[in-house]
Amino acid sequence: MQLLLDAISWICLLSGGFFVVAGGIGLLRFPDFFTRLHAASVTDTLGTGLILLGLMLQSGFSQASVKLILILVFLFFSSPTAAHALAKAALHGKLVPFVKR
Amino acid sequence: MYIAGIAAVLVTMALTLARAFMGPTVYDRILAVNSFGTKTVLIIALYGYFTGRPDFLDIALVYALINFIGTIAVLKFFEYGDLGRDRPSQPDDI
Amino acid sequence: MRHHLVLRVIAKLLIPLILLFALYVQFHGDFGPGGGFQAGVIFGSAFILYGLIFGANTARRVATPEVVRVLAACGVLLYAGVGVVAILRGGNYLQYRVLAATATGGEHLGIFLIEFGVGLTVAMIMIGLFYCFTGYRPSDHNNGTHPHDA
Amino acid sequence: MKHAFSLFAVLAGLWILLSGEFQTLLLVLGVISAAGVCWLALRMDAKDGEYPVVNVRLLRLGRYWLWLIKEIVKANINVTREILRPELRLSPSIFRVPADGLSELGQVTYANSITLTPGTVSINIKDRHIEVHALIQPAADDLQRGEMVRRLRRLEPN
Repeated sequence: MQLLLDAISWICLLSGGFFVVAGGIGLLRFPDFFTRLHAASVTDTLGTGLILLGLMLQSGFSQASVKLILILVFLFFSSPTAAHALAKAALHGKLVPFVKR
Repeated sequence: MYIAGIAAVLVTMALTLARAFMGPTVYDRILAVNSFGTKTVLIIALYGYFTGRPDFLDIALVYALINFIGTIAVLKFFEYGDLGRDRPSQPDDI
Repeated sequence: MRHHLVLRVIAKLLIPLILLFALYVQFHGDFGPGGGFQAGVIFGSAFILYGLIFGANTARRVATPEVVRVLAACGVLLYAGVGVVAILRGGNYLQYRVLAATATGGEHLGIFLIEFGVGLTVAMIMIGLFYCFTGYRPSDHNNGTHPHDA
Repeated sequence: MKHAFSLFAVLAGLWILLSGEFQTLLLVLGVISAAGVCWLALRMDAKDGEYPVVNVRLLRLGRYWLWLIKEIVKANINVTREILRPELRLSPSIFRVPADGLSELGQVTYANSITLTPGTVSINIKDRHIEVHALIQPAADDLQRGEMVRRLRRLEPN
């Protein structure tokens, strides 16, 4: 049982790491600010979620898991808010999005 | 195995930092720094588990808070050149 | 940022939770990483978030600059006062063990009070610095404060 | 008054979750802290004249979150595929989706859910519409089908 949990936890950590790196690559590769926002949100959602889930599985039902859940909930509230504020500010600052028609 | 996670986050931090230096607009830089902060939260949590001291999670939570507030503050500063204004000139302001 | 619906609603939801987290860090210094300084910074930054989104002048009406100044001084006084009480009870400055009947009880009480003083001062200084940086614009509001008050 | 009580209950619950200790001293400090924060929050509400209305059906909120997580995972996989494609084939677009029938909190939840799903970012809320920037056409189509706003409308009280 412990082995199974460990295995799932490692898978979560590794795939979380994969999504984090993918977000970083996207942040570097994408052509303009608005498309880069999408890349950053890959790291902020699934990458973060999987890594923290992997850590949660390591500690089971304990104080540490509660804190991890709180971190996750806080990030899920704050990161889209920050992204939205950034996008709105960029639009207001006359940054023209690159749009394909 | 925590090492793999830490390595992944560190690589991404380097990529994010490159974006922060390259810009080109100030919004790209703020986005990169905000994203860097999220990764710092992850690395604090991972490092805490790596060294067997889950107490670090409190610090990760604090970092997440400060990162959010810092991003909003920098954004507001670039928008207005001032932190305290509460009545924007146009109704559609940020 | 009054017209920013998302920021306003999210800030309203998050600020009380951040404030409570600050107090948690304040009072759990014995158990985890934390203590007065960090707690003060978190408390202050929650208040700064409020000031950023609802305007510095609204923040000034919630905690007036006078109150902030007085509380900052109270924190330092509490710190110094604990030290002086320790001297009066026959110990050295800030020697906690003489504060209560038992040595450990005295140490707990002393550290608790000292940390509280540090936290209070740090939080109020953070808020005061925010007030200083945001300045004062008579055109925005007139609630009888003076630019040098912050 | 009801608002004050529910805020106090939430804060006390958060204290227990964070602390995990049940010593008398810490519990007393928790009650004092929650009451103090409650007072300060109500004072802030009174000074800026804006009272948060948190009124949702909790059970349905849980179901919404589960659905949202599923959507986030799907969207992440799509966007990651775009990132790792050797030559970029993005089709960014900007459009508006209606957010009528939602309270302020509902609109904010909608905007944040849109942002949380990679591939779509909300960039403005205006006149009960949300402006969205989409990275790829499938993500834009998904959102315009209106599944998310339908589910959010069901969360609104009454």
